[in-house]
Amino acid sequence: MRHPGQLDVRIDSKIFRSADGAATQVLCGLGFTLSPGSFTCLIGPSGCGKTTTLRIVLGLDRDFAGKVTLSPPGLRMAAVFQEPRLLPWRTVEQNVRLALPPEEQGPGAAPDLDALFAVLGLKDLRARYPDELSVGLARRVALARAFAVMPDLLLLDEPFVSLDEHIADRLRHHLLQLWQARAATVLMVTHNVREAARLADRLLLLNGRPARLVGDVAVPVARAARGSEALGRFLDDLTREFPETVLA
Amino acid sequence: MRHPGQLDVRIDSKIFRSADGAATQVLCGLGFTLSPGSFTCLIGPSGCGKTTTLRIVLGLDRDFAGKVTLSPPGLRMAAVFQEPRLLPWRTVEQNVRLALPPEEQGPGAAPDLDALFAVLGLKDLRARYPDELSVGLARRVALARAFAVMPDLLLLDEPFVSLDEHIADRLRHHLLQLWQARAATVLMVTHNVREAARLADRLLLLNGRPARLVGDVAVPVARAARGSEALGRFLDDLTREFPETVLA
Amino acid sequence: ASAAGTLRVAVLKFGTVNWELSTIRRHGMDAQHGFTLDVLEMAGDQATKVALQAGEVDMIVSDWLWVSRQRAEGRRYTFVPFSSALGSLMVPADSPIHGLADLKGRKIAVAGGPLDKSWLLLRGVTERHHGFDPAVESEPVFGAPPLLTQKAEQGEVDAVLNYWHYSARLEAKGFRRIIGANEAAMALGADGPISAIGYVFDEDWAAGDIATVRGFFAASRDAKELLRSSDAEWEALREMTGAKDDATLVALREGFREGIPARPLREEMVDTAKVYDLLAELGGDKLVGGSKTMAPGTFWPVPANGY
Amino acid sequence: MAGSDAAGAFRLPLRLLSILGFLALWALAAVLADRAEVPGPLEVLDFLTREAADGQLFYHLAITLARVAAAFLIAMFIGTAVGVMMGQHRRLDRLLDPWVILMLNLPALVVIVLCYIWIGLTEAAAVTAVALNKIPNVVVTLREGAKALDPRLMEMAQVFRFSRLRLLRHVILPQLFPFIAAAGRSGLALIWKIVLVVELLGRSNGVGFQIHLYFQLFDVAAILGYALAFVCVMLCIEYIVVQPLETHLNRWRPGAASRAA
Amino acid sequence: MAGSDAAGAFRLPLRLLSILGFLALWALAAVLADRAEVPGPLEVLDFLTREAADGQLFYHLAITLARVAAAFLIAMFIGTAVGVMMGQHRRLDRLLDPWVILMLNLPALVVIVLCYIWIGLTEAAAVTAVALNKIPNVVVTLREGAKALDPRLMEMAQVFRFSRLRLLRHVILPQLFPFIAAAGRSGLALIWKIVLVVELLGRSNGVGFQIHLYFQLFDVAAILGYALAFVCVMLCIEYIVVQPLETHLNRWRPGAASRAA
Ligand SMILES: Nc1ncnc2c1ncn2[C@@H]1O[C@H](COP(=O)(O)OP(=O)(O)OP(=O)(O)O)[C@@H](O)[C@H]1O
Ligand SMILES: Nc1ncnc2c1ncn2[C@@H]1O[C@H](COP(=O)(O)OP(=O)(O)OP(=O)(O)O)[C@@H](O)[C@H]1O
Ligand SMILES: [Mg+2]
Ligand SMILES: [Mg+2]
Repeated sequence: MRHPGQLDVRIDSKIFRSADGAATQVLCGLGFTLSPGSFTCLIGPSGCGKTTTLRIVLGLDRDFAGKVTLSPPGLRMAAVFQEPRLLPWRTVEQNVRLALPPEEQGPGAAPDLDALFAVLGLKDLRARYPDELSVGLARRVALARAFAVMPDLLLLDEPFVSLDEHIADRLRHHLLQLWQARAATVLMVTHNVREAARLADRLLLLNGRPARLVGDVAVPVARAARGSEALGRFLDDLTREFPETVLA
Repeated sequence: MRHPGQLDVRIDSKIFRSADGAATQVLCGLGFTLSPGSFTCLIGPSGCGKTTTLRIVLGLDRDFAGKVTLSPPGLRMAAVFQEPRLLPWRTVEQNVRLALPPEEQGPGAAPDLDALFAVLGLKDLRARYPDELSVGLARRVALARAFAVMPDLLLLDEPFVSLDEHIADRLRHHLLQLWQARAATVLMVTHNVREAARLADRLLLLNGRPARLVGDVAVPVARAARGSEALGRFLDDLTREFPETVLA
Repeated sequence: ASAAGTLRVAVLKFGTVNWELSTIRRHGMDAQHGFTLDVLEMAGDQATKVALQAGEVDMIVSDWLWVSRQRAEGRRYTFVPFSSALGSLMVPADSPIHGLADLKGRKIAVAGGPLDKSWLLLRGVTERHHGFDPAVESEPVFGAPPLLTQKAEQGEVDAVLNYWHYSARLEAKGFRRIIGANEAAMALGADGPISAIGYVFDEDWAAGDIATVRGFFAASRDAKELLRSSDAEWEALREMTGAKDDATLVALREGFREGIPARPLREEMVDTAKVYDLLAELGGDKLVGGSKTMAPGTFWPVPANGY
Repeated sequence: MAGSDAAGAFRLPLRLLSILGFLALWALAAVLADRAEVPGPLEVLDFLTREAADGQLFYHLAITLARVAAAFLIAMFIGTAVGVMMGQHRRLDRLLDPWVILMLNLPALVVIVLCYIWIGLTEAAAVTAVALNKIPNVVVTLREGAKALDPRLMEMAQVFRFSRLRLLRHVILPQLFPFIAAAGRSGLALIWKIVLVVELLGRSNGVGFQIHLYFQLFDVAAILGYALAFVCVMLCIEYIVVQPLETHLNRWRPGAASRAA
Repeated sequence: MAGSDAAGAFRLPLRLLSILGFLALWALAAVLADRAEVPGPLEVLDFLTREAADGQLFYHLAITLARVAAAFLIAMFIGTAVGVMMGQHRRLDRLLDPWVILMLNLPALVVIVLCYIWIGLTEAAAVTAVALNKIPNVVVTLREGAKALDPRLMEMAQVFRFSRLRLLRHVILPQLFPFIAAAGRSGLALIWKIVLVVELLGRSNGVGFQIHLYFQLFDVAAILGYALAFVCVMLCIEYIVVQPLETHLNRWRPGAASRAA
């Protein structure tokens, strides 16, 4: 069994240069460490730099001042992007299988995806092409792709928007199961503070221009008690303490 | 002042034929009338056919059995699609201006967009290209485009997802203002039942395969009282009555 | 270079030279003279030059101007006359043009471009005898020979200066000949007709396989003799000439026979050198590449064999 | 689209109609012109049957097709590889760009003559000359394709650690497909045109050789006969191989199902 | 991308280096071959200066460029219009498709000769012949472009009632741009190659006329001289007009700002 990784993120500065020549600093002095097996949510207003942070962590954007270390290297990684990013010319099932690590690509080695597709309500849609899916269905395929990898490190960018609450709840539950079974390290972006408080150990609050870490809050409610009043009280406190960033 | 239209929608059947040759009936026996100046929300599980309904109403999909009538013809129409659908090679401001009706295209005739951009938090981004925006910002540009048209008939497909609650609230408020000022007919798709109950006069509930109208509920709470307990009670009733479709 | 005893020649498939070569092969004249003739049929003049330069064949047919120019640049090609049939200026039967003087202001189609020998000679003789240069005072139109023949038939041009076999075809259709290039050359000081084209090969290669080369020219002479005397031979060639009717075949046959070189080589060399000087004057550096006189050795000194 | 199903049934008739219409127009033009250099379809057909009967037609057609096929495969393969590399790596693009423009604009004649002189009057030289003429066209088209690749899908592939092969096959090639189709279709035509010149300048067989022979005799019926024989082969390739393949590769586009029917 | 800023500064040197490298290789090849058919750069330069001095070079170059420009504009305009229509309307596509394949595969020689016969040995015939040769290539490329148009943006334009002109200018053309770039760049090259043949067959001036004149004399230095003079003109057009335009039109692509520097 492989071990999930510890993630050290230090972004001193991230500057975008747009086509009109203007340079905008988006992130400034952002630093945090995710310990192995932790579940962290990143919260902040629209356009503040959450996706940028995830892209830097994923190694997709190397043009920044700072350093990201993931140890040990060679971990299984998966991401759910903010848009589904499916290959339009491959079927639902092919999209999921193509993302599997090489050792699981062969016909014998391939994991059985039936259970996963059933949970996501995609069972009958395996042979469909992405352009034939509704937005919510495409999003579920993107989730299936990330879940199927069984990653050690999982990054999710607003994964449960455009879904009805029934299916969203089922998927949140599945995410927690996967996280526990794999002891994976999870970093998730969401605007839904209630959702964040229900799922995460720790909330990272981002705000300002350029965005900085304005809050780093451990969720003080035991997982078993998260359906209760206690969570509501925690959310009220949070709203009072960070009125600019949180509105639960 | 032009008059907003009445919209008669009758979709007897809508069948999709997918690439693998399978034919799926998505909608069946769907009929409703939107009276002029009404605000209606369409609610239903992910993938049930809400977007398909909107596309048929917009005249984008003519391959269905049934009839859609909008009288009088020649009304100003606008839509917020489920994805932003911006022209990547035009700036934020150009994207908004290009959608204006021809009579407002000239430099003199063009409406002043400053106020609108301010409300949407896009003031500094007028010269940006869509690929330089975060997902939430792009969504706001799509909203700006629809609002700028000052439409008589406005169709919105999950317009407020991917936005933080602060800005989403501001935008809901703006939508209501626009609706009242123009006496526009609004049809909005959302998964957020609370949002729907706060904004709409009437909820259309869609469910099943193929999807049918399972509920047509007038919101019994006065607009002024929508912050109160009364709304909560209505939502609880709704959840009890339509457990499959609503989870508030 | 090929195996001794084999001679590879590149020619235009439907060209006049191939009439002779196919006669040689049909009658086994190559074997009679102790060599094997290997013909590479090509679709364009330039293709044969490419073939010679790429070392793919031993011999092609071209003109002495080109040979002289190549010799001036250091390549040891040399020339043996094949035919003295040069181009001629043709006009429709009912044309108002009856002599060179009438060319002023007319549209003249010229095959082969502004450096074509016949065109230069025509310009020279018109200048000398009628006091104007058709390049300036007429309207020359250059283009592909078959297309120009076509245009002359359509009446889009007033006169056409084309290679002899195209002229012969026009003659069969009732066109009149105003002047031939050889007449022009003689009007400009040559004593008799000079050859237009001839076999071209590397003289060092020839020296290495002299028996084969001699055998070839002997066979060539035999074939010409046969084509001169026998009309039946021409029936065998009919398809090759592309003649659609008897009149055309006859015109081609007579043209070919007329062009068989008959003068002693020495006289021809002297006349050719004279014409060369003339052309060098008319065509300038562009034509002759800087050497004002014909390069020595342009004509292969064929040991007395009757030419 | 409404009615697109019905259109499927019309496909062959429409095409046949189109071809018949062309023949009718041509015949009419020939009758109106009434000149030897404007032969009608029947004259050309007559020539073709004669030429086919003595085997000439198929011999030259087969040889030319072999040359076209060889040069096409070489040019598409090398051109796609170089074009995609140039579209993706800006440094390489800048370095090779002048060479591409040079090769693109060098007259076919020059390349062909140089190849024949350097390599010899061989089949290899002929095919090389044609491929060299076509490669820069493929490069230029595929470079545009590579520049237009969707960076979001490339990022997805990077995160999920797609191998080079998987990336190429499942992410890059499908996006390049319209460009490959454009380069391929106009490429086949271009190659065939260059093969004609190559055959003129240094081969003793093939359709180009024949066409130029007949050009010297100004036998328009023969020229058209050989040209149209090749066009027919291309029409067959297009309708039997290329278009079904295209339909298959585009089956994922919404509405493709009803259209393909 | 990190370091792309630095690459901007290298642009001109890299290109210059590339051109110098080409000249060096060529000179070396010429020295090694040591044959008159393989002239070195200096010999060609020598020819060009002589030819430029007596005005010949610029005269023929200007005439050829005028023909290329006329045929290019006509072919791009008609080809784009027809190609886009065919890509968007399936019926039209099926109807015209056989004609396009026919035109695409008709040898240049045939089209040129027919034009000269029917229209006459005129400038109009020459330009028409070239345009007719190029149009089907543009059609085929732009048809692929039109097929790949994003239906989501088309729907957006429909809902907001874009006028035809606005749709074309702001929605369709920007999407077609990579295809237009590909068709244009390889098209300019193709047109110039066909102009050479047109000039060979029936014009009395122009670069093609000159090249064939010198080809008869087998003067390779002169042939290369004229060919390279044209290539130089194309390089200038590419670097002074096309590439800056391309950068401008692509400025919206993410990362374009840092790349263009
Ligand atoms: N082009 C198509 N071909 C085949 N099936 C399609 C096509 N477009 C949509 N569908 C199917 O029709 C159904 C309804 O799609 P629609 O987009 O209307 O759903 P929706 O209610 O908007 O869902 P969501 O909330 O996820 O956006 C889905 O099951 C979808 O897979
Ligand atoms: N390529 C780019 N060029 C210029 N600016 C950019 C670029 N990409 C992103 N930005 C800007 O950087 C800021 C942060 O973007 P990011 O996508 O990280 O926001 P976000 O926090 O994920 O927002 P959302 O919740 O809307 O997704 C935004 O203001 C965006 O406009
Ligand atoms: Mg984001
Ligand atoms: Mg939808």
